[in-house]
Amino acid sequence: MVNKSVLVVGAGISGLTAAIEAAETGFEVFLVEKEAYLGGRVARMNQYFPKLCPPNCGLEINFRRIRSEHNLRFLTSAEVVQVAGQEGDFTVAVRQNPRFVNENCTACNKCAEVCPVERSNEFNYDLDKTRAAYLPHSFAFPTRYVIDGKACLGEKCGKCVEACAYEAIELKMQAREVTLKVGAIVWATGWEPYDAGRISAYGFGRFPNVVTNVIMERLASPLGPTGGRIVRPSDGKEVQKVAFVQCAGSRDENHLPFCSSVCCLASLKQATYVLNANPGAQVAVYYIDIRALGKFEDFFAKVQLEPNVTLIKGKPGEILEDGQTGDVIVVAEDQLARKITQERYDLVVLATGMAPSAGAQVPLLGLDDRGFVAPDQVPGIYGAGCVKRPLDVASAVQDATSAALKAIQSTVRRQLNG
Amino acid sequence: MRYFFYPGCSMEAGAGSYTKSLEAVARALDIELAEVPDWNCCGATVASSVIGDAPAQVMSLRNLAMVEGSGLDVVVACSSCYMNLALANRRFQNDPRFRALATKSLAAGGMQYRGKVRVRFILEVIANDVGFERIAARVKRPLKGLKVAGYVGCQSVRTIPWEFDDPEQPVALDELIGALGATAVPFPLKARCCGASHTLPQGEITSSSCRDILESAGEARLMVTPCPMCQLNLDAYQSEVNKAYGTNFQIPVLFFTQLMAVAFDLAPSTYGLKANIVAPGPVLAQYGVAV
Amino acid sequence: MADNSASSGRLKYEAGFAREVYGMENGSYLKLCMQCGVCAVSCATFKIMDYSPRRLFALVRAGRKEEVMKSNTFWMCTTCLMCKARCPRGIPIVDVMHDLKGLALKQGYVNYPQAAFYQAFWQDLAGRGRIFEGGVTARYFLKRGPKDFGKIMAQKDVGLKMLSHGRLPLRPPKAVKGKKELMQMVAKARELEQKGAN
Amino acid sequence: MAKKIGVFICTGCSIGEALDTEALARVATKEKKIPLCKKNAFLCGRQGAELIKQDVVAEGLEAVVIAACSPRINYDVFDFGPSTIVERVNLREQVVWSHPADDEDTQAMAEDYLRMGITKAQASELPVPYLAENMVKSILVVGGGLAGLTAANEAALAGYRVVLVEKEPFLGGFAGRMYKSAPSRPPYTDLEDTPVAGLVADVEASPLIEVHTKTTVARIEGGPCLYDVTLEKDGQPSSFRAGAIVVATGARPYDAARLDRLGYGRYANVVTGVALEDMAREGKIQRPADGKPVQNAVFVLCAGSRDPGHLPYCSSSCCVESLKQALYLKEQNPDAGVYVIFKDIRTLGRYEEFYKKVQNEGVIFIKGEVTAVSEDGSRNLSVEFADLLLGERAEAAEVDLVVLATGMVPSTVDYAEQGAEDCPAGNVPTVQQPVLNLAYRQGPELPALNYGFPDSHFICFPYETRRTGIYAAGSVRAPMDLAAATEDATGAAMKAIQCVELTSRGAAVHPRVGDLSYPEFFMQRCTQCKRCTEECPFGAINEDEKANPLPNPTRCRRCGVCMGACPERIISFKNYSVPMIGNMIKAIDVPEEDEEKPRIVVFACENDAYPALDMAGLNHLGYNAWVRVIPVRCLGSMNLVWVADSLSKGIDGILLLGCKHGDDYQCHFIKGSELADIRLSKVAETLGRLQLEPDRVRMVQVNIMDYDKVPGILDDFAERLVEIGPNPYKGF
Repeated sequence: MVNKSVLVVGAGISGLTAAIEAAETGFEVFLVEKEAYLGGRVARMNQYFPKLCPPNCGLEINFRRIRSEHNLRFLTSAEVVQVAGQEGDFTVAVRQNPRFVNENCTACNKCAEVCPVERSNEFNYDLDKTRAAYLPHSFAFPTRYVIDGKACLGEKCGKCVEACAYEAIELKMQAREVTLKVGAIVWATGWEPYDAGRISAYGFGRFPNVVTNVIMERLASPLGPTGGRIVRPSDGKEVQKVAFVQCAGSRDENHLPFCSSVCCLASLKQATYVLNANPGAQVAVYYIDIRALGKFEDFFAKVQLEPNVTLIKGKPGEILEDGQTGDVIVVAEDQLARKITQERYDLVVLATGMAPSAGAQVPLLGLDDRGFVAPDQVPGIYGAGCVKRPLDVASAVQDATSAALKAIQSTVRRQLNG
Repeated sequence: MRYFFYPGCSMEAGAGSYTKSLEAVARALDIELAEVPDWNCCGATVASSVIGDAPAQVMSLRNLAMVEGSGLDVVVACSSCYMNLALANRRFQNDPRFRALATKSLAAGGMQYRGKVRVRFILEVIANDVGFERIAARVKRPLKGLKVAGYVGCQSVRTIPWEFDDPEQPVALDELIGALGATAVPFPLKARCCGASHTLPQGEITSSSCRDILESAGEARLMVTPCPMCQLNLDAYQSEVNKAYGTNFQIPVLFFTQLMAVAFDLAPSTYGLKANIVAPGPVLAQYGVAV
Repeated sequence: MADNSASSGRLKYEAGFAREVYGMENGSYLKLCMQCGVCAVSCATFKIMDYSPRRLFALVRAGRKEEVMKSNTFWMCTTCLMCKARCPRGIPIVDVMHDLKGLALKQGYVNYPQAAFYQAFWQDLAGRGRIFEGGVTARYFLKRGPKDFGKIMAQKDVGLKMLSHGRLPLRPPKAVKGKKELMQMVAKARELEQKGAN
Repeated sequence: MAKKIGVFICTGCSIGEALDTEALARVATKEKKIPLCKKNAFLCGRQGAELIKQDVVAEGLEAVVIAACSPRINYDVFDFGPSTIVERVNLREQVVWSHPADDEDTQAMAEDYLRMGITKAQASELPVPYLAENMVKSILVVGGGLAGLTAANEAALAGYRVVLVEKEPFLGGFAGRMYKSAPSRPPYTDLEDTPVAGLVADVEASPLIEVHTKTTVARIEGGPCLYDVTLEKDGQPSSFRAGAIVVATGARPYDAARLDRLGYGRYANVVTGVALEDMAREGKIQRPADGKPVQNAVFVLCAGSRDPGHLPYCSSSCCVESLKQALYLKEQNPDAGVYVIFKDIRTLGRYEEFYKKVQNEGVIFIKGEVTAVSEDGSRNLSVEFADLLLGERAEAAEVDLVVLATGMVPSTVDYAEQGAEDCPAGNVPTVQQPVLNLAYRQGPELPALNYGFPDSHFICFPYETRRTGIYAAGSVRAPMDLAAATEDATGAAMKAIQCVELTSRGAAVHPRVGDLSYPEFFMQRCTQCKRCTEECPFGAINEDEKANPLPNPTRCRRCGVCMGACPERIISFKNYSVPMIGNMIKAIDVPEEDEEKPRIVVFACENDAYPALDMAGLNHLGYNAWVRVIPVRCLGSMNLVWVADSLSKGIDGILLLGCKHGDDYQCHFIKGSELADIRLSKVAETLGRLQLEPDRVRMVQVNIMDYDKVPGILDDFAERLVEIGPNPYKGF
């Protein structure tokens, strides 16, 4: 029997797209997400280039599509642990980790109000804290609270259980395993920021005022830890002079030998964040090549015209810190001016690249030499989005739409042939 | 634990106290070091330039070929020697063209090598084979409160695979300092080059580098290093630095093995503190060490 | 970098020198250089180099042999491996510098004191299989002649101190027993390397 | 006949504590005469939902009004099947979480919202899906190049019939003429055979695909599932019906004749990348001038692209294509000197590894700007350029071949005038090229944004199209390379399939997917004013010769812009209409003038502004309690009569919260918010004539993230209204 349903793993922009497109076409879809909310990395972005529009706008539409789509069911806090079978007939074991909060939750916030412990907020890349009972973020979908099992004091505390009028809290909740039978699988587990701490010369982790581009998104976001004020982590000072260092990890055989495709535009976009927050600020972008493909060139041209934005051709060799002031000093060769420069900045933003997060442990999942989902490895399993190669959002959506069709073909193929 | 030990020219000569202290510490830790028989110079940073990489690396391989049958690892304590031996060995193992060339060349001198020897840096051996816990357990004279700058230098740390230590901000030496009861100070330039190869032709380059490094050591009272050239430049030329830059550095620079010997409370005669030019006596006196 | 200016003449791209460099043992790695510039400021001696390594490599590609060979860039290399560790294209820049030093020695671009030092060091090494620092020093000053006389005097203080602390052996080490065989190996390797290059 | 309605009030989430829910219930039972009104402390809980379900069945309720949390929450809990209308009254986020408890104004607000909700439920009808005779699901693919072949093949693999139309005698298009293609798989270093030959074979062998070569599209009329397509081959027309359309007509190379600065046209040895591809395919790359071998070659990247005088955009594929061609030369002659002069090397993603491979083959890359190309007596070329990194003027001499990486221009446009070297930046005059010949009121081709590419303006929704059911794919849509075109075409095939599936069920496509309502026209009252046909963002409405609107429901995206445009208010949806909203406004209880409690109606875009208000509530940001928010499908559906309705009711001010418009517009119905703005500007004059202050109506652009600013916007407006004073029509 050919199973006509599709499993989509990962509910970032690629997974959401693949799942919704397939469901709206009339196929039954299961969407599995390891976080407690849908939206993935884009939910943590402040704006998209080149339109500078908020990702939550498109996510809101996608969530509305999910709300009205009966063919689509999603599981949060869930991970695929086992895949067996073949195209048209896969059996997938999914482990759903305990959320400790059930469907009764009305998001009334009473549990968080009484919760006595704090946890580091990884949604904001650990720049702030939440209570152990928390809503992942204001736009979280589903709008339900979660309890961090590691931080929670458990039943001996139990304050939240008392505070909840809806019997929504189950501190005894256990992980459960769900078995899904599907005809095709779309693997869209996305990417993770390359660990900038591995680039010793740039001082991330040693110097507080060296941050990464994903952290910058949170600093600029009105929903972020600073309410959208772009400040130095060391002293909370509003930034005047910011450097962006491109290819921090990308195009580098010691780190990611490929280009991460989006960082040039992301940094140009983030330059506009800085200028919006403080029109008098100075921004420098250190680059090897500016890669603004297609009509993104217009955006590049526009930012380049900003009088307070300077582009410096030359990848910095290292970043130093002035221990007294917390200023960070970028040492680079300005190749077009043919001189060595040592410039002082309030903040350095490393354009760290995209490492695939395919999850090498999953059986049947074919990965290539760099850990991306390889093309045509296993019939019926398709990569979508950045787990396949580094992509900007629109390209990831396109790719996910095409993966949805591939998955649909897998579910009808044997019917057509047989 | 048994190893072959490759001393190299410096450790035989100007850095004799390194060899001496290493042997003392090894004895204390039940490590047996047998000298590589009839070893030859690794070529330092020079041979590759004068005769080419491959011929220079063949010279290094001869040293490994000497001991291949033993099954023992070769431990190297000089950064430059380690770099040359390890890189030659790695190339022999990974580059088939070089392997063929080297095999023929060694044969021309009646020797054979199959690439089986492991070349190891002393610090890595101490970290991995001995372990800092065992070191700490052996400490008899904890160096409490002593602020030490761990200067790793350049070549060894960037030859060792990344997995062992960060090539720019290494931590193993700091951990060792900690194991001795002392405190490793923050030291941004701990893996920066001291400029050794310029000491003779253009000493001012070395002085400039050494000044930066000494300055970067901050509040350290003492510096330790695993490299004979670094030790020589920072110690013997410290007065030159002071002369050239009007500074007043008075930082004793010890081989890390000397500091281990101090913490192990070995007999001072066995680890050669007298060879140190910036006198470590005043700093070590408070720990009861008579130099 | 000493040279920030652009020369006024017109640069003619010519592949001959690039081919010569690419033909050396490590020279062909230069093909991979994408001119990112990390090496330019990763070098322990970047402040006193005529050209950054990156720029030197651009000059190699452009065929500017005289400027390359007469520059101090590769002589300033201390083999600290920082550039090699950082180069995003995995170019063993240090080894390329070795090649360029070798080319300079071979073709007589030997004005920098480092050239004399390298020659002195190798001669000392070749004679014994091991190094005698005193020997290297003596040979070096012999090569440099009277112009470096001042330097000998400058080194005097340090030398005396080292002597008094037992850091300056006055007698050379024993020669390697298998020195003859060692040199046979080297000769064979040089011969094979020559063949391989051509 | 009045429908049976039940009202359910949730008292949980502090609604019960903040409001007098007894009084609220009396609004339903006494004022609105709804006999069934229940309260529950946990309506979204199992028992609460069960309570409603039982009443729906037992009482035969046709509509339920749920006064609880935002409609964005618990949508699944409060779903009682397709035959029950559900109306949500947002008491939680937009009343009690954003206003003080036990407060007269808060209570009034809640009561008004309940009145409005009940009114809306009363006016709502269940939509009846639009189903026409002979709806078909086959896909028309226009263009038989890589993208078209891919779209056709992929659709067929999913079981759909396809008609593929190609104007040339052979399939394959631009990519079909290539010698090799750039690497598409690990390790991304080796050239590959192009996928075209294999695709052509698959397409020709597929029983589901009908291929028409030497054929053009003469005319397309109708809409999704109902496209009547007329093809033309050798002057002979033929017709058939198609369900959806993929446009994959590709791009053409930028006209190199405009690049005579680079010697093209003057020197035979200056060629385009396309010409080089031809030579490579034919097996020998040589000097066109004299057939001599190529020893030295220079590639000039961005020849025409990234150039304000030519194509301001980047053509995306030229870097990688030139790298590939540089390898052709190295393959033919490993000793060839091959130079690539570039602005930036744009080898994105894993193409970086290909770049490295090409470098390793000895190709030399120079960041530079070519200033002149000249030729000597033996037809050798010299390329002069500024070497940007060495900071010198440089020259490559004795060059046998200069290859210009010309950019790409979408096939849907051509340049109006040939040979002009100094076309204005970004505005090179173009003329549209007939590709689809749509019989649409708003024009025969896909609307384009900048530079003639009919791409989507949306990052999240790259297939959002302004012509429902017609999806552009490949290099006609945006400059792209082969790999991207393949993916794009597959995605477009997916969207086409989805469109026919949804349309054949009578459901809308993106972004209101599944909406079964569609606009119905009460034609007797139409005055032929043409506003609906002109303003529909999707060109869904045609016109007959007397200017009567001819709606095409399957083209409709259900935004309601036509409804907002119509001055006669003859356009309505079953569950969304001008009178419905008008009645909601009228349901608001407007206090007497002396009570000094102004009232403000806020029309809020339901995608951005409305969720932003919810977010304000979630974050407990307070704002003025005089506002009454009415969510609209799009601000473009706002009919001016609502302003009149409000003012005559005594409402003091009207605020529109809609999406950003302009170049970076965010309205998913393209220009809905802009149209609302235009309509509002017209209203200002009328207000003046009625002795009303134009300030009483205001529009503000907000996005979903402006939730922290929305309270300020509302409060400012309220303050302004206090300054102006009460609406003089109050109480009339």
